[in-house]
Amino acid sequence: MSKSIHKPGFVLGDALDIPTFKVLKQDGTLYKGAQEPEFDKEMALKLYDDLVFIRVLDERMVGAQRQGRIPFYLASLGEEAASVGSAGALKPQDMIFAQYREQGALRHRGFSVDQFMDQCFSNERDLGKGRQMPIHYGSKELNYNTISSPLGTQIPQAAGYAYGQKLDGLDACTICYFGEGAASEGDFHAGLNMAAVLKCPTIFLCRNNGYAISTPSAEQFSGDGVASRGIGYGIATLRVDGNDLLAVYAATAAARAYALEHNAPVLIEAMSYRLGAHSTSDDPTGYRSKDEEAQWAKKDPILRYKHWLTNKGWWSDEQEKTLYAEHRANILAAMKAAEKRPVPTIDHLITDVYDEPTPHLRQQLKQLKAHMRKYPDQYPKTSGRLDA
Amino acid sequence: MSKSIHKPGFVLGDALDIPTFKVLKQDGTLYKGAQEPEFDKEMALKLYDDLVFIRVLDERMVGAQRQGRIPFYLASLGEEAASVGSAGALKPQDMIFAQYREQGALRHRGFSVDQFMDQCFSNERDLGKGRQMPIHYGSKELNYNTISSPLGTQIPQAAGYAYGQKLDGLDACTICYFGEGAASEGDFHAGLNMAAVLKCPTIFLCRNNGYAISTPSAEQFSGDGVASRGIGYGIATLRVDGNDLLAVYAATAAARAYALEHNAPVLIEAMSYRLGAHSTSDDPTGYRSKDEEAQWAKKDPILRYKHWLTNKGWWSDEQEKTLYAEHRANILAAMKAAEKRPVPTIDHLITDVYDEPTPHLRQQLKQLKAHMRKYPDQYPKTSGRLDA
Amino acid sequence: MSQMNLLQAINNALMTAMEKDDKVVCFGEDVGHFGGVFRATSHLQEKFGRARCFNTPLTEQGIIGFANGLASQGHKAIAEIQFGDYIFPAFDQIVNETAKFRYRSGNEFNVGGLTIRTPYGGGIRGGHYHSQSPEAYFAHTPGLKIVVPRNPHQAKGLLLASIRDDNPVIFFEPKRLYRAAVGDVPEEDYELPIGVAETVREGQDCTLLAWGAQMEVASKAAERAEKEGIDCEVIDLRSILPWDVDAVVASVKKTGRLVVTHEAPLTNGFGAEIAATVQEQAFLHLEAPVNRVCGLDVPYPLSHEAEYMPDETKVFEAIVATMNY
Amino acid sequence: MSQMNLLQAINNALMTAMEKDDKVVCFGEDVGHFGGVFRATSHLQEKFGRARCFNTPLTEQGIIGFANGLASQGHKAIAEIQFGDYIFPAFDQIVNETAKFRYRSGNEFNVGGLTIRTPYGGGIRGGHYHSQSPEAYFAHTPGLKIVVPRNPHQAKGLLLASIRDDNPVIFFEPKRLYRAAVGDVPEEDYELPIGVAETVREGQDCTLLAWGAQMEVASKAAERAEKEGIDCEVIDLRSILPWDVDAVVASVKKTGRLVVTHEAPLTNGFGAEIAATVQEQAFLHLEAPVNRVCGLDVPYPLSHEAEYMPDETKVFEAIVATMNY
Ligand SMILES: Cc1ncc(C[n+]2csc(CCOP(=O)(O)OP(=O)(O)O)c2C)c(N)n1
Ligand SMILES: Cc1ncc(C[n+]2csc(CCOP(=O)(O)OP(=O)(O)O)c2C)c(N)n1
Ligand SMILES: [Mg+2]
Ligand SMILES: [Mg+2]
Repeated sequence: MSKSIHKPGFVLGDALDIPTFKVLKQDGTLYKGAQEPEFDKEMALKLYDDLVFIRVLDERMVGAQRQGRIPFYLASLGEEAASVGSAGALKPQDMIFAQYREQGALRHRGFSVDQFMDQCFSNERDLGKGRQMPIHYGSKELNYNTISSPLGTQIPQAAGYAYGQKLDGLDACTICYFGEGAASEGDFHAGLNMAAVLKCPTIFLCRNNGYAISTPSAEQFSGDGVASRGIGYGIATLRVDGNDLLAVYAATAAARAYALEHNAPVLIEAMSYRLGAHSTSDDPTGYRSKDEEAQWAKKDPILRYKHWLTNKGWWSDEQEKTLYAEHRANILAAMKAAEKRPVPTIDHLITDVYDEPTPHLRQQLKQLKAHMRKYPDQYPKTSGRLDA
Repeated sequence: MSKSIHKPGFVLGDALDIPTFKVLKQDGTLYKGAQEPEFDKEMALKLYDDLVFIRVLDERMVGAQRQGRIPFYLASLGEEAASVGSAGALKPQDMIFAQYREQGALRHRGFSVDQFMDQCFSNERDLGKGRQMPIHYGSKELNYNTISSPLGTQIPQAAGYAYGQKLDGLDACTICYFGEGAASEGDFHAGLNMAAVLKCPTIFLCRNNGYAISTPSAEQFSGDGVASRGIGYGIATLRVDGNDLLAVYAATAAARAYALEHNAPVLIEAMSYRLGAHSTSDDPTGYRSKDEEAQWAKKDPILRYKHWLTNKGWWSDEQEKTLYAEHRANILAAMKAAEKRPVPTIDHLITDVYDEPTPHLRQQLKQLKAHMRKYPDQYPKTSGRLDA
Repeated sequence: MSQMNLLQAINNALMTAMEKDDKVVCFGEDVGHFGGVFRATSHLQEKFGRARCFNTPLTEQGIIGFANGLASQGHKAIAEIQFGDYIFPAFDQIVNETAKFRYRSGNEFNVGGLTIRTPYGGGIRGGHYHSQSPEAYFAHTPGLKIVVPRNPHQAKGLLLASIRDDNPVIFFEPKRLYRAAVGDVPEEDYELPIGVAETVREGQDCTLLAWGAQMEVASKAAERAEKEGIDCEVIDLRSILPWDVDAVVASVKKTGRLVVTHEAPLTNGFGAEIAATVQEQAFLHLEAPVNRVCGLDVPYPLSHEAEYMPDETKVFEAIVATMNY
Repeated sequence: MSQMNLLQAINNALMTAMEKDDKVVCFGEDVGHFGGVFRATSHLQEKFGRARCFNTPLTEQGIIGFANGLASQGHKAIAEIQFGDYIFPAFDQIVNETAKFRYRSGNEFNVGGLTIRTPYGGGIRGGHYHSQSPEAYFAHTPGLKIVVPRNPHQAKGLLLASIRDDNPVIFFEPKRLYRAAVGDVPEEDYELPIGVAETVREGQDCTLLAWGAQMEVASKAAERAEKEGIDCEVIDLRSILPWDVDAVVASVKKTGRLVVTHEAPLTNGFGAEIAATVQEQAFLHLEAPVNRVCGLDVPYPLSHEAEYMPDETKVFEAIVATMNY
């Protein structure tokens, strides 16, 4: 409100032209003026391991869904660098609120191959007790808040979580991932504005992958991406090449430092592309061209990072082969094991609705069990273990 | 996404510094470079008449509420120019979606003193059939969509309405008023983004009057007002001095032209101050200083406009006295008459729930009437006219 | 007549409505070029243009807010909510706005032209958020109509009636039957009445009441009961609001017994309203309490879906229990 | 003991909770320095600082979303929704998130520390949007608890219990009684049990069931009935979820009759659940149908508020009708 004008003039939608932060070219060399990341070789290789693990996992699980072994899956093909790179720049005590395409961040935190499988196969070892569809991971131990399908709901939650961390005086912040589609939900607006006003150390990381199922981002918004909205909330904002792991890492490290120093949120928009289908329920040929996909396939984030590793002399073809082979073997073995484990016993139908099952719920369970005893064949997954 | 950078740098919340458009100084002279409005003397006097009518109305109705004659009232003291000036620049076929503090726009459209009174006294002549609290006006004839208390809900509605006008090929747009508090609702985000993407000729006019009940705008948002958000949606945006009727008029006229030419929304943020209490249920001494109020009282929009009229030789003290006296007399007379009119008959308890009362509702009404016949004293407002 | 599945019948109804009336407009997430995630809106954009069939940004509250405005302007707005589980961000726009638009304005304005379509229900291994049956959340709201078809023929006739009804209608589509339910559907334009139940099987011993996908379960349970010599009358409620009290009460007065079944949790589901009304209006005729066979009072589970669901055997057992009361 | 009105009792409970436990945090629209539009949070910011009692931006979905996050982090979040009528923008956060947080995560995370306070109910000339009683909208949602006090003593004891209960609770405050209900309230810390009804008057002929502000109406109707020689048992349900089925059924088994009354519209109100459950569990004891005395099935009206409301005479007539059935 500082300046005055005396003729009516509009500020137009393109008034902000937010640049994109890039470090690594596709050939694995650095842009001029760009800096190497702050991590060492061990970390560099760990990040690569995460990327490859996720790529192999996604491929195998999409296959498992096709074979009817799991009802649903959702891959992060082409976007692995955004979640792995950002998670890499965080501390273990930072809380993660994910949308659903951030398996890379979870893997980085240490979620085991068995844990991935147990969740996807809804078996009795799933931390979520088999209640949600595949890919709805969560782990208290790893500070990864359990994923929820309704889009955008985690955004104000992440602000509240970070507020609590601040109240507790912790050296910890919260990162909140979401897609550019989810950013159209009212909860996005509420969450970012509240985080700004209430000074919550929250990193909002928008994965702009060009599509929300079939809807291209041009039909999702008219502004300069999601980043330009951050300015409206008074939030420090940065756009980054989401296929550039080093840039995502550096951006997130800077965001973490800023958030904790200023007790304030940061918005990062990571530009990428969903190379695969939205989920196993989707077929993208109905809404985009093979050509477009091919253009983006050339920008593969894993390949780009591998080139960098190779240029540094940290990676060889030999290692590459072993790594893929190992992950494939582990994943297959874990899948077979997970598939055999039974679903949770029927008692867990009523646990966790409240801290303790109410008498009313106990009564419903009792009636259900009596019925199941009469019709055991009707409930093959659970009727064998009614008194377990 | 045009530019690239190679060091992580945030764009900060103050990146946009949207200027304020002003035409008239408080003494009624124009800023250098500012232009006279396009309207003639007749229009100028009509606008002044609207301003004064509303000021007198508000004063009397606040009094009536204190006397217990109506349950509630909400004044626009200090903000009259924003609604009168903007409505003045519209065409009668343009639809108005108001929040609740835009009685000036309604008056400008021709809502009669009796219509104001009938609504506030919930009598049988109220177009809304006595169903909503005072100040929830609406009129199909005047293209003023009936006010609804839940904040922000009218914002996406206005986008949808404008979309319909566009589909019908009308030379008409929709204006949507809301407060800077309401702009925190999720519906704001949804409405502005949809209007931008779906190219709806909607003028979003935010009255930023510094407060949402007790909450100052500094606890409402951290960005550069509401205007800075418009840019994020890719919406042409303008900030205007809301106490400057000529500037509001010119801004709205420009917005209307822009909206219809581009089939696109416009956002106007009108900076003003709520000089009175939030409503008759509120007492602002609990949350702001007399001093602050006094500063703003000096910027009275009606006085400023009057100075301009006087400078032009269009207004005299004589006329001033007559105008106030006339409005006072009319309002008092209308109040007395409205107060005497009965509430709608009890049949209207069930009309308009659906296009036709369902058999179920007819049955409920029948039972109610039987009960009322037995206990007529319990229902004094309606039991005398059960068979009307 | 053609053979259509439920999705095709819905698509056909939308085509018919849009062809006949320029004012009909369809929108929602992914409904444009792609034709919706279930393909209910296939080819509508192709045929009627982007202006009348289009994608919206991903915001349910915005979709319904926009739809309220568009309907109040005079268009027939058909808004899709991609899954019934995602209708809740729009709850305020539906319950506080849509439902009260006409009443609060004294009919100066109304959104009678609005129809909200949404897939609902379980049995597709969808877990918490792709399985809910939210009809009861809306049934407490005067001003709304709520309709649920059970087969392709109903889907077309009830959807056309909903679109043309001068009141806002929420149209819940049983997604488990989208491709599974196939039947004869007239090519021509027709409507089925809103607020009128359909007796699909006459019987003397016990009335069975359901709607949507649960009708299949009810009918199978009735067949099973028949084998045990129990003669069930099976009623499809079709509309939740307004609901056909007279038809249900008349049947219960005849049979003396009522079993209601729905997928949603028991507590305060729409079965509660039915039981409350029936015990009042048919008190002296009831030989046994109204028996509700519903989902358990838990969030919709994934791996225990079969156990949670009010299936054929549970409904059958309820019939037997009601007979033996 | 001190004399307090209902608002003071709530304020006192909040003070007590915040003093005893650093983890308790209060927020919502205008609840900070100003102390809330009804002044329920007066002096909390002064005493406990801005970090623990603060204004939020004007967004109910944000308030509850934020509260869910804060509670899942381990704080005891007390979120105020300024009027019950404005809780609907937060419906998704409450129904899809709050209620399912623990279940969906297998208790890896939960929001048991959350309490949502909101004024509800009519009788204050508030029209559509300052009068609603939305409890039934939430009663269909497993995972939530719902509590409604009727007087200052209950308000303090139930609010303290709600804040400390390890489950999310919606606490509906009868705003008509905020200043009107005055009574003795212990200064010290105490809790009243959630899920347990209170019999406020014993009787043999007919059970009367209500909660919150409607208890006053029920009690007066019982007095009126007494003059006609009808001996009513009056029960305050206190919790809607979980509700005390055993107490209600035991009473009905004794009296053989039940009249339930609530302000919300009849159809699918919580009275429906009560009637449905009672007719099932006390079928052979009922001498008359369960009688529901509720708001009409219309949006809450302003000028016809008296006619809409389930008042003393209506409840009394229902008692008589039930006795004479
Ligand atoms: C509230 C809500 N509405 C709709 C959906 C259905 N849905 C699931 S994913 C999706 C698209 C999300 O796009 P985006 O946020 O861009 O994330 P991406 O899939 O591209 O990673 C939609 C519409 C949902 N899960 N929740
Ligand atoms: C959804 C909703 N939440 C809360 C309220 C209560 N309320 C009424 S007015 C108001 C403040 C509005 O402030 P603003 O939008 O700035 O408008 P102003 O009163 O300043 O003109 C609040 C919180 C409401 N009416 N609707
Ligand atoms: Mg996307
Ligand atoms: Mg304001």
